[in-house]
Amino acid sequence: MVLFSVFPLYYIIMTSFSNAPNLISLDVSDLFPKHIYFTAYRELLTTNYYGGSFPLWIRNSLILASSTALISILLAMLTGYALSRLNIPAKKTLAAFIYIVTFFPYTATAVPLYLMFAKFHMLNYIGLIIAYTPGTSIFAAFLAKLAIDSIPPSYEEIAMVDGLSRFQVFLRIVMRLALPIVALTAILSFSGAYLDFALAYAFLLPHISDWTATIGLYYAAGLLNYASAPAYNLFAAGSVIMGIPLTALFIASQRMMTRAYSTLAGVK
Amino acid sequence: MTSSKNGKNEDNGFLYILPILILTIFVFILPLVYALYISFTNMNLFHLFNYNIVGLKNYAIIFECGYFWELIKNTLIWTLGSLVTMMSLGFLLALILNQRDLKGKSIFYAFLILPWAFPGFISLLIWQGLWVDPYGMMNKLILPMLHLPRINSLISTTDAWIELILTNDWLSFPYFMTVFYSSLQSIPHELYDIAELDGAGTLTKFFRITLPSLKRTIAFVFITSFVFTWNNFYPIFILTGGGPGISTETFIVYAYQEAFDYSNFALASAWSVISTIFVIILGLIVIKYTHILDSFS
Amino acid sequence: MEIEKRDFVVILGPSGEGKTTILRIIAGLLKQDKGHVYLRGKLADDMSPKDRNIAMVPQNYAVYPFMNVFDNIAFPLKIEHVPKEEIRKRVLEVAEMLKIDNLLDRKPSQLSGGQLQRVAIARALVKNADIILMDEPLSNLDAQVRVLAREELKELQQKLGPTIIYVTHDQAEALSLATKLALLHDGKIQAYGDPLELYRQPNNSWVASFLGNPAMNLIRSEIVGEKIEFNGQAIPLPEKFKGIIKSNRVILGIRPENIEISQDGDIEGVVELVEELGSFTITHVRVGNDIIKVVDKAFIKREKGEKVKLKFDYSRIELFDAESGVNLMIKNG
Amino acid sequence: MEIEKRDFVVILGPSGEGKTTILRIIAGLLKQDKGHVYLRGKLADDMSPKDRNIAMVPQNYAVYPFMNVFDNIAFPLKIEHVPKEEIRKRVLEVAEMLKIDNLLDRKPSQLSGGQLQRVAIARALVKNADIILMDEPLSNLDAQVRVLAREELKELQQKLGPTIIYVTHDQAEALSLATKLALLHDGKIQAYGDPLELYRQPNNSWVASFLGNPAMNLIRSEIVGEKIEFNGQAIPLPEKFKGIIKSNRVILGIRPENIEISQDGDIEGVVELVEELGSFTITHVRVGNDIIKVVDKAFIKREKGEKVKLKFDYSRIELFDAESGVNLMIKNG
Amino acid sequence: KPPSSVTPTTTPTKPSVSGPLNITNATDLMKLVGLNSTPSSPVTITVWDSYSTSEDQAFNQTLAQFEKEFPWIHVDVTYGVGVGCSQFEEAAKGHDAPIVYRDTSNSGGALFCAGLLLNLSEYLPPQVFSLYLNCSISDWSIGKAVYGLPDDINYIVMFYNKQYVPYAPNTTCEMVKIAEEVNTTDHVWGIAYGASDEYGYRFAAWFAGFGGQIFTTQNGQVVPALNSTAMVDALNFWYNLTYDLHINYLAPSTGAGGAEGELFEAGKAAIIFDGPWDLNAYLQALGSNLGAAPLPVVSQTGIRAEPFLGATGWMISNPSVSGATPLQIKAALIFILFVTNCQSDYRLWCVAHDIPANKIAYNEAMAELKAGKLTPSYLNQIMEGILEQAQYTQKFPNIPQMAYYWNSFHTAASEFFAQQINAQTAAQTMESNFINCLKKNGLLSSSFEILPLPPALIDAILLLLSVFMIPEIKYKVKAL
Ligand SMILES: Nc1ncnc2c1ncn2[C@@H]1O[C@H](COP(=O)(O)OP(=O)(O)OP(=O)(O)O)[C@@H](O)[C@H]1O
Ligand SMILES: Nc1ncnc2c1ncn2[C@@H]1O[C@H](COP(=O)(O)OP(=O)(O)OP(=O)(O)O)[C@@H](O)[C@H]1O
Ligand SMILES: [Mg+2]
Ligand SMILES: [Mg+2]
Repeated sequence: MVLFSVFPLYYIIMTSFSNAPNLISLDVSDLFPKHIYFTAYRELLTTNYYGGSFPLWIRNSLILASSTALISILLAMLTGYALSRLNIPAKKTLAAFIYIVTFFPYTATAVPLYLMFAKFHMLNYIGLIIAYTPGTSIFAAFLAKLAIDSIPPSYEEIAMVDGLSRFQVFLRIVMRLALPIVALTAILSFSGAYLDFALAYAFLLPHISDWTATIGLYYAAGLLNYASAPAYNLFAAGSVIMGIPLTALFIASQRMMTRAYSTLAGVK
Repeated sequence: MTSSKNGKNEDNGFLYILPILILTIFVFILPLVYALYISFTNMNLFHLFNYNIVGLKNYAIIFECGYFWELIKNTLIWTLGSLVTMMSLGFLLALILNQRDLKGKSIFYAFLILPWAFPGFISLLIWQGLWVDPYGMMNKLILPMLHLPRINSLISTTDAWIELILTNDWLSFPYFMTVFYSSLQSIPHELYDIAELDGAGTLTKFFRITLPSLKRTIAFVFITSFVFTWNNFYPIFILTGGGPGISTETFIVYAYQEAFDYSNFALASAWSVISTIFVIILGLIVIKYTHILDSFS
Repeated sequence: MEIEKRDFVVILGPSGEGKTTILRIIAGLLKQDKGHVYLRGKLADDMSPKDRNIAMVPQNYAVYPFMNVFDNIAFPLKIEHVPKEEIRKRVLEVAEMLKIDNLLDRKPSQLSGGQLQRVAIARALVKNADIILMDEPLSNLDAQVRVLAREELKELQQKLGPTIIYVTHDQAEALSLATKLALLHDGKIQAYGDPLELYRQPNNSWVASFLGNPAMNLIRSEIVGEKIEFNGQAIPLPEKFKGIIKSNRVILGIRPENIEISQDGDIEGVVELVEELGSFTITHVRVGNDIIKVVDKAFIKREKGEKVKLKFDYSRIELFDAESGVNLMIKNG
Repeated sequence: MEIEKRDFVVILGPSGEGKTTILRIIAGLLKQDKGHVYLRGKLADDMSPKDRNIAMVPQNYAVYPFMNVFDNIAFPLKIEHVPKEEIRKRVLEVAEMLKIDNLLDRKPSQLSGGQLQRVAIARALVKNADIILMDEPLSNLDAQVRVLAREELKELQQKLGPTIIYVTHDQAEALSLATKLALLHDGKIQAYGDPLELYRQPNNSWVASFLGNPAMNLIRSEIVGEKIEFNGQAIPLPEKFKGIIKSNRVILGIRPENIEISQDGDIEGVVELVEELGSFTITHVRVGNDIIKVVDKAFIKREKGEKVKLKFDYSRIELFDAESGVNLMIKNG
Repeated sequence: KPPSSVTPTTTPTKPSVSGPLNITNATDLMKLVGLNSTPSSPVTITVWDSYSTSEDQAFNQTLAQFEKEFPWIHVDVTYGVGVGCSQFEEAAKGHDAPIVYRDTSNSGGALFCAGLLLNLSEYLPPQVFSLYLNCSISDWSIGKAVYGLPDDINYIVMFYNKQYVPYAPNTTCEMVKIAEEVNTTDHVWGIAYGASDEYGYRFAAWFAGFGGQIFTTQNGQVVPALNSTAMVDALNFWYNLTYDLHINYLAPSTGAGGAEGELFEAGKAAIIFDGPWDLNAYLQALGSNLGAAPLPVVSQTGIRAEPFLGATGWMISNPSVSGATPLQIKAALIFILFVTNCQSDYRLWCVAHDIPANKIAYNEAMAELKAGKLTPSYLNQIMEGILEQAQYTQKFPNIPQMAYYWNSFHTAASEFFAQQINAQTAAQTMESNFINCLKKNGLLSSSFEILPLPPALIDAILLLLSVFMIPEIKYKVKAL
């Protein structure tokens, strides 16, 4: 099973160390390359693409994804906190409503979304963050709600008695106590924003220096334009580079993740 | 829980929930209403600005084109096929990881979540290569090793489904594994102790304790993943393109094609609206049936 | 309910009676439906929790699991932006006093229940608040440790002298700690006052049945002339009640330790169950339809079914109104 | 450690001592490192849990949250494929006995702690196993309810007569329930036997310090001739120890209830703290460097600092070896 | 269908030019668009560039030169735009379209018919269009209207591996023979052609070779003509090669990046059909073993298999969707003339081997080839083969109807090559799919009637929308 999960990734890494732009290898012997080339990495990291460069795009992506993660966390926890602790009229209906809303498919909302954001001159990072956050946040809010339910309110109360306002308590205590959910939200929203292509492409296309790593990688590897053979080794190298922070994030929060969903099973 | 029942908090809870409401309306509701509106018009490339309301014409087209039921069937195969297999796979792995005496658990786990942690767009391309018959390593190496027949999605619809679902499984099993592993760990072991004393075997314990304990987890991930898979079209798009024929084409792939290949925004919206109605109905049934939202009252 | 400065007020009541709720109202975490909260002589209804200068030790300690002990204790000071140096000083001081200065680097997960409790108390003390609320702080501890902790707490209060409002449902704790005891039931404070007085002369039958372990024997009786009759048995009406009693139907209350099993007793019964608890024995004696419990310091083996005679200490008998449950002595005297 | 049929064995020990572990070993859920488990006279080391015919009530009840009460109780029978009719009959029978027959349709989340406990017990009883293991079944209950539950349990055992092995860290519970008491400490069974005997004559100083509330006073002393000396005070060596004592350094043990504060006492001390607990009073008396606790049934107001005299009941004195802590009487007699 | 929906905001003043056209220097270019002097204030034009990464190298040199010669025009370039027009449509709908846009003639045609592009023949004198190869200009014309200036022409050719293929086959019979030979002696695939994976771009060549054409005209209406014996024969021809003779590898993915290209590069397939855009990849892999030649004559019919001749080019958005001022339009005209002039076009040829659409550049390239000046020298022969194909091409049907051809073809063809239906059924299905699509999109008279919608529902939706301020909808609300 481990092999099954790692094999395709091995493949990607091998492709990234090849100097031929090919993706599939025809012989089993190709799986163990005789030479390792760093050409793809060198090209990707050093080429300047008319005002953009892969490191710049990675930086953009990291900023975009981190901001999205931050705001998603805040939103998810706020909502979860409100659902769990605060008094809201028609709470259940509201919860069901925002939950069902996430069922809407991207194809239904893509074009209107673009038009709306164009209207409000928000075809930029802020617009993207706004478009990315609700989906993950709503999902995470439900987990957060359950997690906060299982935190004794006395943790918050003692902090309030000690002089924090409710919102400060939320920021400093609740978020910290529900860390697994925070971590999960961070990961889901981070990787969502980090790996998104379609929406980022629609929003950020005009200026090459604003691109995210995915757009840049598609462009650099020639996948945007079928009038040239795609350089898959470049593409693989790019995704390995992109994969590093993501994988690090996943592995670092491994323990959190394996706890994040436990409240779901929790005996009510 | 307690404080909400007391109901006399000095803060207005609505304030906390307002941001998500505004964003939700902005990012989901308004676009959908707009899409609904468009679906009653004839907006397409040639009527980009001067479009008219055409009533239910687009919906009539959809029902008359004859694809409708085929696409429903495909979408259900895709959604349920993927879900059932990847949930089982995830569950199985979670059970394995949850064994108390397993050594090197966290290393296994780290390897097993890699597919989730890696950019999916390249993984799909790699899988496309892996499935090439007879050259891709799936067909050249792995299937023969397991004494299984080769898979060629170009010449068999069944093969195409196997290819799609297996690939989707690979992409998603780490998620399910994590969820189930997480939930498994929160079942008190006393529940098993007692059952063991009473003479329950492994299977009995699994079906009578593990499964019921995870009912809520299963329901929750089932419904969210159901919707996600229903709306997910990249694997199909990249691997089979809906072929052979339209035998692996789903609702969303078709809607996407309508919108972006044919620039028929009105028809695409109609497809999307129908698809949305479908998921919502199915979703509501699941929600009602599993009482998944009950804990939010 | 008034609380004097330097009092150690214990609020005692069964689970779910609103004990925690009262504390939360005092702390300002909840708004009360009716009534007012006065703190240090001033109306505090609209004060926010942080302005009330109250410290609190919640039911489960609520020691933040993600901070070490030092940071936990320092937390209230950090919120008040006390200078670092001063924080250090005050935390060390309190920690030493509570003998947890060697634990300051530990995480709460590495502490035992008793240590956790001290951390929670240290966090409450470090603020120098003159009112400290404690919500069943000892309920999670082992029986053994609990007794020790109780004693420490008592000494501490005597040394530092804050006003403590302490919630519990453990009687022994309540009686041993309280300088003032409040009994909560049916959403009302049933009794408030000196714990021993309440113990000796409960102001109503609920208090009588609640306070004491084993509880006071309560026996439905009738006053017939100068006698109290129950279950076919009769005892003379003690002198102090004479002239006071108006109603016929009363509840006779007598504490198990005020009954003796003795040959010269005047009530006959049959031993139903004997609980030997080491330092004393509880004998359940059936008298007609009532079970009367007797606490005995002596080790006299008794068998189930044995016939015994009970001797009441008449001076310790209380009578309650059969309807309202009010102590007839207090009501009328 | 042998357990007789129909015994009610209570295993008492501080938290984390391995009480739960022992139960799980008996049940076959864990393999012991050393030693053997015999059940009904047969070596059971290699028996699987289900073959041991044991029922268990675990620490947190482990009532399946996803089944209603009926299904929970019926669970062991369903696993044994008992016919439906019979299941129904037996469940109803047990439920009636435990007075939970009106709760059969409820989900565990709708039950109170006490009700949950009964469900767990019903589930254990329904199997008709002759050995029932219980792990702190009452620890989650209110003090008040706990006492009631304890009594019920005792009656039940007397009625049905299974062998019960009961784990707790609450002494009162242990003493009131046990027909045999096992004390666990340092991974060893420190004492096993009749609870009252253990109480009266603890076999070592740890047992002495653990059993009893307040615990036995333990005072480091020296035997000088025919006297026991401590802190500058001396009392005569009781008759029964004469000729037995070899070592000089001993620990004198005497229970607080065996001391009286009385004018004709021969030990002088100063009152340090007075705890009034209603039915009795604990007076902490400082004698030199030792604090001696005295339990007093009488209500005599004493002030801190008051000088008092203590009178020991010499017949109740125990002596322990200062090094090993072993009771000298038992060791040598 | 005339572009009825959007009318240009300014009536163009078409400058008449007499005598031979000279657009080699800046002043001439400015005169050509009606500017007599450099405008006093600078102007910015937005440009969407869909070149590939290697083409962008040439383009950026051209751009630098342009900005030097026209310092008053600032060019705001968006790189990485995909071909295919969906991105542009969304932007247009949001009134945010770029002023200048580059795409295929196929996409351009649809956009023009939708009224989103300027008719350049209204802005430029006819002499300008004669600067480009006729075939490329006709690819960018609908009727008399020219809607873009081409910068390259493209089509597929036959690439072969000289190691296995002794001479370029001229007929399908020869091709089959060679492929069989290769199969038996070298044990590699004779041909790798993934007929089931493709959407009909390359198949159109074989279809034509078997005598078919995609559209016919009936009663003045353009209708599909896929259900023909030509289609059946063409399908069966490839079926035969694949399943009976086993000399064609039915690759699941096409082009240099797909299984087809991979096999060819690895020397495991002797012949493939692909365009010059993948030339670099094959050159890298095969070097001097690479050969290129026109597609063969179909032996059954004696007609050559003629691929589509497509041209990519530059177009200018209708000001109503880009918000361009007349001056910006002029600057845009100068820009697209500049980037398609002989120098720029020749540069593309040199850097990326794009086949020039500019006559002078094309001739230059031909001359170079004839003189054998390309290095490495074997490249001359390859390019010759590629350019030779240009004589045997069919005009790309750049009418709006064409958009619905691809999927209709693909669906039926993939089913056919999966052996699920026979060729007759496939041809029928293709056509009926095609017709259905056209009907659904209003390009063929259809039976779909407007069904009534409860007015209350419309009111409700419109009310909701009016709140959210899309002005055009507001306008509709008023109109109702
Ligand atoms: N007088 C009252 N007015 C309003 N609500 C009350 C009152 N008394 C109790 N409640 C309600 O009863 C519930 C339990 O109260 P609370 O938690 O204060 O009980 P408790 O005495 O602290 O119980 P425990 O001993 O289990 O901690 C709360 O939800 C509270 O709202
Ligand atoms: N004799 C022993 N041999 C091996 N391990 C032991 C022993 N005693 C205790 N332990 C270990 O100590 C831990 C705590 O034991 P256990 O849960 O049985 O304690 P407990 O007495 O039931 O505590 P509590 O009163 O808190 O329920 C277990 O992990 C157990 O493995
Ligand atoms: Mg409470
Ligand atoms: Mg235990």
